[in-house]
Amino acid sequence: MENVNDLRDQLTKTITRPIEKIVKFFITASAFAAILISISIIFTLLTEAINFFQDPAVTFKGYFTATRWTPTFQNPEYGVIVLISSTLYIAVIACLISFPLGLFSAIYLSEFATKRTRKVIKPVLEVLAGVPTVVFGYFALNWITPNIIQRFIPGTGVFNALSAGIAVGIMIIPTVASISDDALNAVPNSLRNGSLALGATRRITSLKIMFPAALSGIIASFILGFSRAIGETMIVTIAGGQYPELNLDPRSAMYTITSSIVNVSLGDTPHGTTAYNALFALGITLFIMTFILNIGSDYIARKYRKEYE
Amino acid sequence: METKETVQVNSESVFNVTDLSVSYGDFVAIKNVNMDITKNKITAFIGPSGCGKSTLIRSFNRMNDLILGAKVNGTITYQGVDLYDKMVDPVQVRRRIGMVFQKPNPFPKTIKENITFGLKVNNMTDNMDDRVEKALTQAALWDEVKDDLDKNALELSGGQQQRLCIARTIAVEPDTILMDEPCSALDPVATKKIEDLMQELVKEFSILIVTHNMQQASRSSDYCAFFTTKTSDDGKRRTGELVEFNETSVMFTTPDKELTEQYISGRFG
Amino acid sequence: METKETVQVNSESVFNVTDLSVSYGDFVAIKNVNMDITKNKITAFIGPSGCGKSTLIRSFNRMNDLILGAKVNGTITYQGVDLYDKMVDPVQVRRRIGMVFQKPNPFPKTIKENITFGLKVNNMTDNMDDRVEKALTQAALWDEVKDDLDKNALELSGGQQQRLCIARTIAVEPDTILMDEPCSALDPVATKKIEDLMQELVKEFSILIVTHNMQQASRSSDYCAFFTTKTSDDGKRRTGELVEFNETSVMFTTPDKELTEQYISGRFG
Amino acid sequence: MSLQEKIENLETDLHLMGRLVLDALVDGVRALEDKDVNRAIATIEKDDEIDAAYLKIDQDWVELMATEQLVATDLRLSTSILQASLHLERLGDLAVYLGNTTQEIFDSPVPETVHATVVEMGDLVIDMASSAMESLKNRDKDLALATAEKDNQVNRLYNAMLEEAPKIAGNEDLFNGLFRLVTCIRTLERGGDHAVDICELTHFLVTGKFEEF
Amino acid sequence: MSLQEKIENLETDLHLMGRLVLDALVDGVRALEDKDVNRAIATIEKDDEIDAAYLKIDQDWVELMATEQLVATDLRLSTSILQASLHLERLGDLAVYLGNTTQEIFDSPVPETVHATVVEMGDLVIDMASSAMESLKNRDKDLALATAEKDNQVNRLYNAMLEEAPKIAGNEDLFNGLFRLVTCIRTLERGGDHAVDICELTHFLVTGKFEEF
Amino acid sequence: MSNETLITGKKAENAIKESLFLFTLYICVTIAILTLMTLIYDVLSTGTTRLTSDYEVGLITKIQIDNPIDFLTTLDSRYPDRAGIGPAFAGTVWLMIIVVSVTFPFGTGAAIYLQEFAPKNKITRFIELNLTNLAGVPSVIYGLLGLAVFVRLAGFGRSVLSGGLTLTLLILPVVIVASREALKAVPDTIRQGALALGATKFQAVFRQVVPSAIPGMVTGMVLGLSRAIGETAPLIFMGALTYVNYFPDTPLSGFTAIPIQVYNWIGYPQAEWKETASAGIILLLGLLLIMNSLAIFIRNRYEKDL
Ligand SMILES: Nc1ncnc2c1ncn2[C@@H]1O[C@H](COP(=O)(O)OP(=O)(O)OP(=O)(O)O)[C@@H](O)[C@H]1O
Ligand SMILES: Nc1ncnc2c1ncn2[C@@H]1O[C@H](COP(=O)(O)OP(=O)(O)OP(=O)(O)O)[C@@H](O)[C@H]1O
Ligand SMILES: [Mg+2]
Ligand SMILES: [Mg+2]
Ligand SMILES: O=P([O-])([O-])[O-]
Repeated sequence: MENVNDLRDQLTKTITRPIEKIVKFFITASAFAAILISISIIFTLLTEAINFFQDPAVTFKGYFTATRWTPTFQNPEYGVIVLISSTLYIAVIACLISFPLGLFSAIYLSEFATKRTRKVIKPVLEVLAGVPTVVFGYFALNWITPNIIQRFIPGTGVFNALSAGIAVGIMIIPTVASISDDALNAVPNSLRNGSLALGATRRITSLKIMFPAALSGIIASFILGFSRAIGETMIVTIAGGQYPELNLDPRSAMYTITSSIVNVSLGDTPHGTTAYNALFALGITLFIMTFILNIGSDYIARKYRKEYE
Repeated sequence: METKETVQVNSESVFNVTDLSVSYGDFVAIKNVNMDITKNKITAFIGPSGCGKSTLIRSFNRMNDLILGAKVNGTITYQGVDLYDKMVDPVQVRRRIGMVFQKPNPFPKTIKENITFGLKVNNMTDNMDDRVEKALTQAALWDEVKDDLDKNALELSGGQQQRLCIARTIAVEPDTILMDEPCSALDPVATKKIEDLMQELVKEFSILIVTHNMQQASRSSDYCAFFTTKTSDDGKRRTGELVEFNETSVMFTTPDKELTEQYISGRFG
Repeated sequence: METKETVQVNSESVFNVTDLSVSYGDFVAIKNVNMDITKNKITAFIGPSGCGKSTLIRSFNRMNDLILGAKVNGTITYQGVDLYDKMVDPVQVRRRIGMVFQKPNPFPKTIKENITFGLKVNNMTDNMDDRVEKALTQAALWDEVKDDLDKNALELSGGQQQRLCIARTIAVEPDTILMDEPCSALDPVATKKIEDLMQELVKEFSILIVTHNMQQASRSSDYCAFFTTKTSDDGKRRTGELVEFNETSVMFTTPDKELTEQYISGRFG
Repeated sequence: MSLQEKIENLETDLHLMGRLVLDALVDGVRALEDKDVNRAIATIEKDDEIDAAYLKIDQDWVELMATEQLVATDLRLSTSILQASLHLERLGDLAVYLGNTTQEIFDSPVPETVHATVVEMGDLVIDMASSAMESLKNRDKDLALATAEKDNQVNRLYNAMLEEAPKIAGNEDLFNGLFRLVTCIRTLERGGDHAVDICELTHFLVTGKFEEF
Repeated sequence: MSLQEKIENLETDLHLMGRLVLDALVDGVRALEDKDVNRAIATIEKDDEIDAAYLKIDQDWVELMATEQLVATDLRLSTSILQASLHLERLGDLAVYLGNTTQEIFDSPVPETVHATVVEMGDLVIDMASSAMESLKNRDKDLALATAEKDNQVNRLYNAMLEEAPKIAGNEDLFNGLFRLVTCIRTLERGGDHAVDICELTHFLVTGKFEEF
Repeated sequence: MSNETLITGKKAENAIKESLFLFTLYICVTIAILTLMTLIYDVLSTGTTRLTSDYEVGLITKIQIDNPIDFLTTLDSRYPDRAGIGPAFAGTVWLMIIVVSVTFPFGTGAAIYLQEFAPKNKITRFIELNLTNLAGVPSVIYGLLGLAVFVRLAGFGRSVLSGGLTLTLLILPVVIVASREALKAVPDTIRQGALALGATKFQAVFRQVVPSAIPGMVTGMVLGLSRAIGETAPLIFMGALTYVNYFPDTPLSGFTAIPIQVYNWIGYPQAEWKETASAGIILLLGLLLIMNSLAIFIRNRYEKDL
């Protein structure tokens, strides 16, 4: 046996290499960049938004109660409620389309589709999820509106909330379907077998066992879909129009937060004006709305992941 | 169909397996199985990994239907009825022939709901509470959970979960229980409990169990079937075959086949 | 540190464990362990699930360092050196004390790379080919893989994978091999091969093995430690304790403790 | 059946066999004492039952060992049961021998002292066998030791009798060797039996069947 | 050590013990034949070795059973080994008895015929024991059967001798009962030993230690 | 118990409910897929005429755009049949180069730190929460951020660099999350295996874990890029929408990008621009398809190894 002292010398011989330290420093810094990004988002949005509210023409009360959003008018009004309601309106239409279609597609994929079918449909949905929103906008404007909406609902304008909502809905189907499918797949196969072995049919198995077991994941997919619908920009900008007043008619144009941001930035609004600053006030409004939804979805999704790990 | 009624059923046996083989696509997993499974006895399937034990036991309640490409040839009759007859509904078959799986798989619901689920899909909705109690009692779990019926089943220990799975299986009053390595995810203490339970249950049910654990087969089964994989002459295909089917006490003291002896005494391969 | 040099090391024992306890945060997983592990012998740890066997064995090569909140109290000396001395580098410790895990965990690389990885990180880059061959031969795997050294290790069977993991462990020439349920993911045939291999390896290495399988402990170990969980008086905390540490042949014929007897004869709990 | 039950059954069977053997011993000794041929025949007939009990225990024992892994007390108990059954079987043979002897001598004159001593020894053996089984049943180490000590008395009686017998026969010098050789003959006869028993083991090893040759 | 090796070792030990016992038997018979007191003492001394071998086999056997689950042939073999060792141990006792007898009678006159018959029986038993062990070693069922049949000859010699002895003694009627009772005494003495052996089992059961009482 | 239930039973009654349910599912999947098909068909049928046409409109027309390659290299024009996507295509390539060169080191670095080295404390948890949130922040907001930080604060102006960095911020969280998933998918047993052999933590991570996760990380990178390639909204703030009809030559050049160009064209009222826009979309979809196929290829190729 070797000498105790030699052994101790060997065991206490720690090796450190400078390259390891450098790399570690770099990757640590990268991770902390995430915080930096968030801080800069909040900081830039806030500072400019504060400028916005400092304009005497803008009142906090008016921001939330006025029923028109006309920053570039002679007598500008800043009724964000118009934008928020439009945003939610279109988002709800989108959800009405995407939740059932997305969820049922997910159930089909995870519970009924053969391996081969699944192998085809899953990538197709993924491609669908990757299609740029400007394409959906084009599709809404040039195909959905003339071929569907205007044909079946006469009197609809070229720009209308319905068409935009439907297109947004179609856009988020893959998100909902894919996350729900993941959630259903995260449920161990053994539960499915357990149910079938008790003499349950496939329908009962998917509705009574698999669906509840994946519920939190499915809800997370819904919330995330909703958040996506709210933050969607190009579709609503292209197909939703810019009707700056409070209005609940799906056939008419509407004005969402995102499209108003795009529009303000498109115009030659000079830096530092109130209209320009309004961009950031809208930005922070949108940020807060999606922030709450994202965190909520993440919280619920985390919970379901824990269940089967 | 008429002809089936004339089949002479040995009153002792619950399954008659004749020339059974199961393939996955082109691959024959197990072939030429002939055996009669005796009623109210524990029959164990043993053999090296991949010899087709799971494949075979899944044929007894048509769980193989769910596996893409799985194809069953030959016949399994269950109390005289051909299980693979076109008219037979696999859903009904599974109501009569319960199955317990390798890993405990309780539904992520309450203990009670785990049992009532099976009752509901089988339209056994009368006296649900009594049935729940009876099943849990039979599965030797009642005392441990009777005050917590609304607890989530996932909070139970592994052994308790497996007993719950047995409880929900027997709640729907099957005649036969199939078990595919029901203890392999459990520690010895929980395993012992399940084995004791099997001794109780066999008074009322016929039990088929796949086990990797030879000791388990030897100490708890009445009959024992030993399977192994044989390689085809050209060395390309490996197919499971039944080597010996015997009373367990005979199998473990004086097996008929040399191969069995090698396997049970650990000199295999 | 100077004082350590006076420690009287029993030339027979490789580890001396004194008043060891390991906690996870507030939870004491195992406590008051005192034992001497004999050199070139197989020592088995047995006991019911959760009694802290894995926790304990991980203390022998400081794998517990990697677990958040795990804290080791008391001392383990390895050939006279306190393993938990502040100056001791756990990386060096693990080079001397190898570990094999429950599930075979080959790296997703070629067979050869699996072995050379350890050699490289240990700066044993001379005669790599010879070392690879020697390790694989010692692990009784050489004949099976010598023509396929560039095959992906994941294509091996479970038993072969586990032997590969043993090979890569012994390639770096440790003195001791720790094994945490190395056969629990294997079938009996593969298990037998590993057990035979252990008998070969113990001529050169000291082996510590955790096993759920009492038969495995009884048939392959020289010494056996039985642990169990004891519930504190207020019934709130459950802590693992060493009940009996004995020669295996004594433990299984005439155990000192009633509790041991109950456990090994399956009457536990 | 649980392991516990299986072992318990085996032990019960052993003690039932013990009962049979003790009964046979009592019958044998009493038959010899009373020169009661009928009782002697009854004793001999009991041996089949004893042999059957022995066979059953051996068979069950092998089955138990094949199907369960026994350790510690369970293992020691089952080992003791197996070996005790062998001893009981041979005690059964002893009873048969007494029965046979009774049949041979019931009409011969026998020296009173010798006859009395044989009976005394017989009673002693009955007592010892009974205590031995009792000690085994109750895991009573002290009783076992006490019983074993009684063997000294048996040995004393035996040696005394062997010295006495030639005297009774009338010519100590002449008969000493003869008597001793006769006991050797008896001993060798039993030796043959042991060899036969080993042969039975060969048969069992090869065929797995217990059979009396 | 692998299971295979453990069993092989056990079997080797048994056959070594068999060798010891056979040697002792040969010594015992030859000593008796030649009235060779020294050889008789040697025979008796060998018994310690035999007892030690017996003890070792029993201990190893229990350890084997405790640490391995044996089935089928392995189980039957180890069972046979255990039981055979017991028989060998008692054959060893037989050799001791012959040695003791030699010491008692070496200077007494013994009737030639009886003496010759005893030696003949002794040789037969040696032959049988040797063949029995051989059959066990070679798994030779036929040899086992053939060997067992030789016991008839032993029994024949025994019965013939028992009838002959009183005649040799001079008064058939008077001595018949006496001789027969003497064999009973010898038998009962052995019975006591069996009871003692059961007591040893009790001790083993309780303490786990093999010990000669 | 009778055996008849096995044969007759309630098979028929079940069958109706089962089929109805399955039918509903089929409908839903079909609608989901069908819309995609319609979309693609619509784009293709409108756009291909544009890409294959060789008709002349107007008097001055001399540059004939009659094949896809020309469309890729030609400058924009006031006439729909002569408008090429050249500058936008170049802009997109510029953007991609900037995005990849910044995202890859930072994205994988952050992922490796968070998954392998970060202590499990509140700061780490806070970073993680930040990341999930950032991944869900609408892209317009990144536009605003880019506008404030890169265009104004850093003084990069409305340049391709500002655009690239803005898109980097946008997909960084996605790439980090995807890379973390790839690292997470490497079984813990691999790490323990390496450490137990005496590897340092660093060796275990960079020699075993990261190599195993590379395919997954690359896949995540590709998917992140394919998201960046189609992003429109944030680039609007980078001035990409102004009429840019030249190829960017330095990082500080002004630029436009394919989706922006498409958006531009959609906005023109004349019907002919529809075809040109469609042609742009076809190009965009083509690029996406290539990237997605690449991602799927990598995934299928390496997934089974673990
Ligand atoms: N779904 C499947 N598709 C294709 N082949 C399969 C499938 N399931 C099993 N097999 C193959 O069939 C053979 C038998 O498998 P099976 O699972 O029945 O073996 P087993 O005896 O249960 O093994 P184990 O003891 O490992 O559970 C194996 O070669 C296996 O690879
Ligand atoms: N990382 C951890 N953090 C907190 N508690 C832990 C951790 N690992 C183990 N424990 C707890 O410590 C106790 C001992 O665990 P350990 O895994 O050592 O038991 P074991 O004897 O190996 O059990 P098994 O036989 O099931 O592997 C258990 O109560 C377990 O829940
Ligand atoms: Mg299986
Ligand atoms: Mg463990
Ligand atoms: O059983 P025995 O007394 O003849 O050895």
